[in-house]
Amino acid sequence: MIPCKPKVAFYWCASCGGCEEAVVDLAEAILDVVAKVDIVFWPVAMDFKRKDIESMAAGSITATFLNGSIRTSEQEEMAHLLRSKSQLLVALGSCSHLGGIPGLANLFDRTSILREVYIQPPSTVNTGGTLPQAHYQDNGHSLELPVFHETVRSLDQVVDVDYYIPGCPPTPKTFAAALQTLLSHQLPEKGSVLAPDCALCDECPRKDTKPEKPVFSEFKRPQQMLVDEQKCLLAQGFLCMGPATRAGCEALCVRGNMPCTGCYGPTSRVRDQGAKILSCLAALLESKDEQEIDRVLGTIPDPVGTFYRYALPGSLLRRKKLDGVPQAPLAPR
Amino acid sequence: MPDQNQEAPPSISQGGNAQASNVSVRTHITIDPITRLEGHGKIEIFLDDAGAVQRAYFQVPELRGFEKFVQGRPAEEMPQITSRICGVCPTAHHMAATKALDDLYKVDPPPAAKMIRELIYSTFIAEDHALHFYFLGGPDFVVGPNAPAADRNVLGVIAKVGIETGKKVITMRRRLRELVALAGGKAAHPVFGLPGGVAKHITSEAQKQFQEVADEAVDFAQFTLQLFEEVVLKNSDYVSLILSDAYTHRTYYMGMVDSQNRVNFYDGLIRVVTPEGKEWKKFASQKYLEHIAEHVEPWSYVKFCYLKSVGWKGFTEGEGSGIYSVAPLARLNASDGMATPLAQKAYDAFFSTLGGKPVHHTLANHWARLVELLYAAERMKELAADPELTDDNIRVLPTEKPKEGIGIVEAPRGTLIHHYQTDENGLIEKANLIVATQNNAARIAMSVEKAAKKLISGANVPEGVLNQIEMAFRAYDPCNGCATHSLPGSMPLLVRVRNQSGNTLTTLRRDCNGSVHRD
Amino acid sequence: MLNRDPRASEISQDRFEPRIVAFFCNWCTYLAADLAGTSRLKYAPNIRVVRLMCSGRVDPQFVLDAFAHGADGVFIGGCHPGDCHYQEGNYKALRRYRLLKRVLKDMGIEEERFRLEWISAAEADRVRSAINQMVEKVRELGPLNLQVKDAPKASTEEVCV
Amino acid sequence: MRYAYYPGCSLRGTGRSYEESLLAVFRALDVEIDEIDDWNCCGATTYMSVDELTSYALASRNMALAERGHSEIIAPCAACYLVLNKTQHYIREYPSIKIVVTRALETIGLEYHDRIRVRHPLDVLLNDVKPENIAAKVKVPLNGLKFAPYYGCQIVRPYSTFDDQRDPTSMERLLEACGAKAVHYPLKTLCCGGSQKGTLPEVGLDLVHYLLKEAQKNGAEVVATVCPLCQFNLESFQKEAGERHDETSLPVLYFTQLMALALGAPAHTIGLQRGFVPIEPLLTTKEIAYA
Amino acid sequence: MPEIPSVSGPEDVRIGVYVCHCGTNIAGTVDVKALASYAACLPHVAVSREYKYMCSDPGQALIEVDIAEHDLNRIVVASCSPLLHEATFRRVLARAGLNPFLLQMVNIREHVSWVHSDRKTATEKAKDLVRAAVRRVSLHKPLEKRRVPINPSVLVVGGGIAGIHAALKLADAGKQVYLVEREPTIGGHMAMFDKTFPTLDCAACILTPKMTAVGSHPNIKLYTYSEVVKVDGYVGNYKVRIKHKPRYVNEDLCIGCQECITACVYKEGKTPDEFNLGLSKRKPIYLAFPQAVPQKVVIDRDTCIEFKSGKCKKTCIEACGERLAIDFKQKETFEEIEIGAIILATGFKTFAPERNPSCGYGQYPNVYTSLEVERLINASGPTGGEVILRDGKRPTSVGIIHCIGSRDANSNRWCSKVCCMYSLKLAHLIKEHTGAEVFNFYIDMRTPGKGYEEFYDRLLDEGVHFVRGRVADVSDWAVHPSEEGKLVIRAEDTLAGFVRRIPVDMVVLSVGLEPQTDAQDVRRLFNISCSSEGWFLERHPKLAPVSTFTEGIYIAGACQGPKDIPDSVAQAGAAAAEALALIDAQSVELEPYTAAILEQDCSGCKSCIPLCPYQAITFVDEKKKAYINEVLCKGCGTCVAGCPSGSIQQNFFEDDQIFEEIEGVLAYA
Repeated sequence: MIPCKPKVAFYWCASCGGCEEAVVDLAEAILDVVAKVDIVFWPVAMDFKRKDIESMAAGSITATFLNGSIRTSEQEEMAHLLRSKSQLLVALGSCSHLGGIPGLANLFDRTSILREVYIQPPSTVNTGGTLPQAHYQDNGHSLELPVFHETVRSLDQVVDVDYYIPGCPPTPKTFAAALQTLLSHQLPEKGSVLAPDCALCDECPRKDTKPEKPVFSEFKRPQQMLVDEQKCLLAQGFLCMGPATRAGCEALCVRGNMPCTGCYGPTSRVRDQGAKILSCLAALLESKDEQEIDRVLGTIPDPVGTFYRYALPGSLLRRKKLDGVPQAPLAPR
Repeated sequence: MPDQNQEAPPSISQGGNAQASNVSVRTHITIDPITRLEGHGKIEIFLDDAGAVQRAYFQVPELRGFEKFVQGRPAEEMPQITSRICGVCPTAHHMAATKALDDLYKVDPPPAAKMIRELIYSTFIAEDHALHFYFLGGPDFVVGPNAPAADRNVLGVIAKVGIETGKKVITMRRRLRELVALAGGKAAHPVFGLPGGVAKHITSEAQKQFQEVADEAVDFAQFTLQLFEEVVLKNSDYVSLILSDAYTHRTYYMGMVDSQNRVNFYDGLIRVVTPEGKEWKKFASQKYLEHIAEHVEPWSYVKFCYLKSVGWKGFTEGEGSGIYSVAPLARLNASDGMATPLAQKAYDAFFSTLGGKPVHHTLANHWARLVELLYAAERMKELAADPELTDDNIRVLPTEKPKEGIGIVEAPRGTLIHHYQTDENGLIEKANLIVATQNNAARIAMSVEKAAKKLISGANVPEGVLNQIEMAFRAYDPCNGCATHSLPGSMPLLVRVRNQSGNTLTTLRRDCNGSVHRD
Repeated sequence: MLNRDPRASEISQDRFEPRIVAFFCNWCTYLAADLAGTSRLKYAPNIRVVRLMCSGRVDPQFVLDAFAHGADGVFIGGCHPGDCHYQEGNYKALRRYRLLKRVLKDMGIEEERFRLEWISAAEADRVRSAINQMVEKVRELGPLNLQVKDAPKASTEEVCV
Repeated sequence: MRYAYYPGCSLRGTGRSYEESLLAVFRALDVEIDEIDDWNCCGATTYMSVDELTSYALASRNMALAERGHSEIIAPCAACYLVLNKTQHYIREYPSIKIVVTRALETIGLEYHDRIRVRHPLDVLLNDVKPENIAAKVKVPLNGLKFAPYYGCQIVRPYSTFDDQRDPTSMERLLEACGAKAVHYPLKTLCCGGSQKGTLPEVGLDLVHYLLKEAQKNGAEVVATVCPLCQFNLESFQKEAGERHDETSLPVLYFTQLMALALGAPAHTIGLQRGFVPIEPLLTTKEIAYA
Repeated sequence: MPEIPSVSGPEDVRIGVYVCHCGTNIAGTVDVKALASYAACLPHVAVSREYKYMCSDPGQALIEVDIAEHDLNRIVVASCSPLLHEATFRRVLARAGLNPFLLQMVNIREHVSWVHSDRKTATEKAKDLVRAAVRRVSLHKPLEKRRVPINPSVLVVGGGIAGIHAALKLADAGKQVYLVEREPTIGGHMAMFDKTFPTLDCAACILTPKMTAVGSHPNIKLYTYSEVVKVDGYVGNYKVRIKHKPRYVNEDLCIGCQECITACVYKEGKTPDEFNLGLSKRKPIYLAFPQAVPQKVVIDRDTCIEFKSGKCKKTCIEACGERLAIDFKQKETFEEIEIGAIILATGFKTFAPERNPSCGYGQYPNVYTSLEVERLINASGPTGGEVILRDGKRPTSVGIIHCIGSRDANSNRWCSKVCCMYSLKLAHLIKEHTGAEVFNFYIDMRTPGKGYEEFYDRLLDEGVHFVRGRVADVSDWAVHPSEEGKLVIRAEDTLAGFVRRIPVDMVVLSVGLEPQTDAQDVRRLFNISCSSEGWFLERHPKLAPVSTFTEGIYIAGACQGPKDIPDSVAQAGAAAAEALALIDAQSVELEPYTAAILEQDCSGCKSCIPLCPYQAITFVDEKKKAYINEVLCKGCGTCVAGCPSGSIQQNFFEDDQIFEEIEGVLAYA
């Protein structure tokens, strides 16, 4: 697409580094990649103090792969900067795509998180109730920390995102394929998720073992029952997110004999992964009696944590309602 | 939430900086691996008027709050949720969580399950240690601390040891990770851990693969030790660097040991030795709260661990300070040997060369890591050879009502503690997580300050300084907030020397390809 | 002396006026609402009806989308159990409703903001009373203010911490 | 469960026998009650005709008091029972009344949450205690004593909360459990003339006569009532009415008196001695071995 | 997830918005001018107008012209309920060459102007709804209605006068008709009547010819003693399962000679005769009544000795001889039929007066229901037409009490419409038969109808007494000696202004009409609605009185509400005509609101398959994907909501269209 070798950059925000590992997992193939592009920085480009990045020409980076969600002021600022410097901004991995597992923090408010981490743990000795400060004077030495935001956000809730590579982490195969697509001469439609667009069942090795008419009278937790290594997990009563989750990982977790937890996110036709699996599973209950219905649904111990394992910030509601704190300017009525 | 205004850090902005420099009457150097917050050390160095380093701070500016948001989640999901704390050592968290579940549900996995767990774990350790040596820490030595930074990376290593070896390294890592995926579902964030066992049994085909790779892994480990000996130990400059006071701290050491006090990653008692190397305490996982405490500093998001009964005495070393260290060097110091023959040899060589136990030289971590690499490979081989491995009885179903569970393993970067309390339904009510690098945080902070004090004086900062200070904390293979590593040579660094009014006098900048600019 | 004026529930200026999105099935509740009209029953004007063929068509996404775009309450109206024009669509709605209610609770949204009612084509008055009740309840709860979707990308309100 | 108990004025006046016998029955059947502390007039009769709102306020005060610690309130007097029901009905139906009542109660620091259920002894005995259990506890069977079940106007009209409006049968079911026998009595809910006595005495007297004569014609040996006013009216004007038409002589008792008797309460403790038409002869002829 | 633009849809969308005043129905409460000008400013809106009556010809023309002049490609009409005029305006689009489904209607009458009174808020609400419609319509896609052929035969359920009439009309028109009646004979209530008002011609004389016509009509398949148990399919193509209850008499062999009845071991009947409402007794083997159609006897297994003990001499079999019609082994059988339309004429039941204790029914033997009296005075009735009371007396005074179970807050609030007239008829007949004094107690005398009022006058002349007042009770308590031993009717004479006590020998309760006990089950079976009273609900009270909300299913007679014979027959004719109109079109258009699997996207997770109540979704093994049979799909959309990967799409109710509508109503200010 560009005469000289495209310049590719990696950056990460609130993530675990697993996505970068996924890149390393290209293993030998990494050498081919290196041949095709200039990795101008990995994991980060030149020393980019604000002013340095600002001094870069807009769009001087061909594509930035950014993983991790946005939780701190610094991450937010960097996202904006990189956006302005990159022709393409690609959200890499569940965290920047949908918020990821750390996005579950949106079920709590920042204060309770800080207290939980720095004051309440049994092993923590902190009688003074000290909490990390964004700006602190240690006998005259002024020290700074980035601001810890109230809410975890996916990348596209902070800046415009051109493409998404799903997964926690994306499999090397997914990543390589995505890279291929981006290097190809016809770019997909803006906003595309660079992975297959049907649900995981499509490529699940156990697809054929699913009954014609799956219905539920109880949901099982893995420690309650031995898991058959051949049979469809939903058919066994284990809550598998496969039907509501984008394909592309080749059902790794299922091959590991555990249910899919949904890290590739929803398909392009779905706006809220959790709502969809909820709709699907609930409708497939057998009972017509309200109490029985509640009993069966009660065997799903943690609906939000299960249905939105990777996608809470990217969901329609984004986070738990904060008491008293308006999440958006009050709408005129 | 009005009270947030006190606790809450205001947004970092130019204004904030300006304010900072106004109140700061001293010259202020920032060595900042910059905005890559995840697992990043940020180093603040303050010079006095004479230009001598007065204080250096090692800051971790990252927090995600796992302890809070796991509340309400089903305990059995913890192995998968907590593995997201770190994508580099997910298997360590996965394993610690899984062991915590055994304890929570009071179930003892069947023999095969235990073997599978330890096999996967050893494979993971081998892979992770290899990664660190070749991709991260090793280059400092293999290529040389003072070599142009551009060469100090995996490609540099490959150049130095030859493309064949290079490929060998990459292939080895891939095959090890493929094995983790084969048995555990995924290499990054595996899914095999369940209370009372593992999700999937090992087929005889899989066992064969493990056996093959294990053999190669042992050779590979020996080869790597060889390499280390030739490139590092045979180079007196390196040795003196390792032994130099700049990289030396006399602290307590902690590690997990088996019944014969030999290093064990998967299971055993926690052993702590004094700076003199005497056994100070040996305790079971469930007792960790009696011995380990965490200290909070307002200027870092990481908590600093110390020995409870010795107490927090600030960033000071010696018998009187509760600060201790974990990770390879600490494990070797805290143990009486290795459980496998070849590793035991390497162990002896290690201590005899470095003048007996305990070894206080931070940089010796690299060597210790290779000793462990060999052990992990040998352990793989043992387990892979065991006929019981393929037994398909791999689960014990819990019957007890869950309440509380603690699980501890040795992560590559040190002792890792998961502690959960749940309701009757097994939903997490409270979780306490002490991740490997927290144990080291205090010592890393000291190392950095010490190095800075040794190496910097006045406004003119020699180029070598940057990497050497970097080496000080890279030796720990730090995974702050247990996130990730920084790649050598590509770690952009900045030293800015400001005068009293906060204006920059000179800036020293090194970009990713290692070239250093002065502007 | 007795206030029997049905317009008691009509709205005034100063009060908080909740926005309630309703999903009515084409065969029962929507007809009942039409009948309420032809019968000139008066009820609170805070409701906005979206017509669907069956309560079984109500995708939980619709409910969340409504809340996310500023609805203070969501109301689903379907045929009585056993009366579904499509045999069992309303049971599917019921099952989804029960689970979605839990999710909303976990997301901090008060139970009373989400309501499912069985209203047959003949029960015009049920439409009136159910809507009035819900409007009153939600008015007591106050605004939900969950307009996340339209929130500015660079959300500053969070940095206020 | 313990019930709140609201006697009302009649049961402490002309209706003493009603309360005495009722409590005896409750004791015998282990129905646990707590009398409302500091109860006031239910708001019936005069109040209701002079100022409705005030009587709702009065009634709701009693219920507000009862709500503290109780979910059900027993009102034995037909008038009280009606007013409490009516008050609840109006408070639910008409916001304006609710507001007035709420304000009224506020001034004395009370709040009515509309959480209490108003019960009549007939209802409680029939549906909570249940006839079969009563039959089991009968000590003195009433040996087919023939009674005319007379309910009067207020128990089932307009609120038929526990029995049919036009053909109530709860009393029959209870007393037959005690061994008595109901006679055909189409007048069971006819007006007793109580209120007419003040204004059109002769109308009142006629009604009294029809009620008694019809009972006698159908073979009743006693008239069983549930309302202090009916009981008072039928009994005290029986003679006078007889003078206008042909004479009747029927004991008029509270259904609770008959039940208490059957459950073994001594006659004098349940006001049987007070009757204008002496009951003893009848009981003797029926060989009812009362204490 | 990428942001969805607030208003999506193609750029070249040109929308016309049309606000209807509906006279003052809408304009009276909604500021239609403000509404129209508001709509004009909405994105993609090219034209926005308000007009007095949009549904009028000029109104429709307005839209047609605009479509041409402003080349509009989407239309929003804000007027009444779509259920009323959606079809009208879709035709407008079609005439103007636009696909009819590019229309969205906004219900600002039933849902706004008629239910709110505050002009300001009503207008605000109307704006919200219009804005939502504008956003939704821009995503509308052209759709084609499906044409399906119609099975030309018709099922009529219920063999009363309505069912009989409808069946005959259709049969005469050459259509195959199936008439299903659950009783052993057709005829229904009318067969029980003696005479019919106001003409007093005998019910049997006018009914039996029609009954026999049904029995013998080549185009009518008559199933008596049978019930519909299952209904599948859709308009034009219904599949119905019918249960034939065992008669224990082979219908093909029985010739109705009734010798078996005479021969029965029971010399006398022992079982209360249903047809005579228990006023007489019948034998275990019986014919419902002499003119029963079909003329086939039936055995009641609950009372037949053979069934009870198996030790009967079976004299009936002897009597039947070589005809061998009697068959104790008979089992219930099932039969599937396919038809294109269904007419429900399941009739009514009479109010059970026990529910109103004060009228004395069941307590006093001489209290009768009106229907009992019909039999009592019927020449073929239990007493051969003589009025002899249960206690053997012949009444000298009779009281007829109207509105038992009608116009009564304690039972049924509705007026049963026929009681006044049949009470007059009975008054006349009783007087004629017995010469007794007859008193009518009525609330209002309701005699609208041809010759009805005149009939009333006639009775006044005949000297029947009329007391205007609701009866308090019927009892035997006497105030005066004259009342002793009589039934005393107490009622307030609201004309005279005092309470009357009228002692009589016989009381006739004019019981009201009620929906059949199983009306709810029947309506579920046929998937139609009931009014809150339980009568079958018509599609529109004025404009579609015999249609239901389920295409191809019509209602006739008293199952839709109280009716007298003329009305029932008229309605039956109407229903027959509707059915004819439908099936003679030979094919029918179905709404295209069906769902379809997006094949390339379907993961084959099978979640949708159990969700479809019509088995329209199947799993295609070759492709390992789900497939929806469009013909079977009824378009409820449950599977669409249930597809976890959003791979099912419902025409006209696509997710994005609904999202637009939701976000539209909320995108205020």
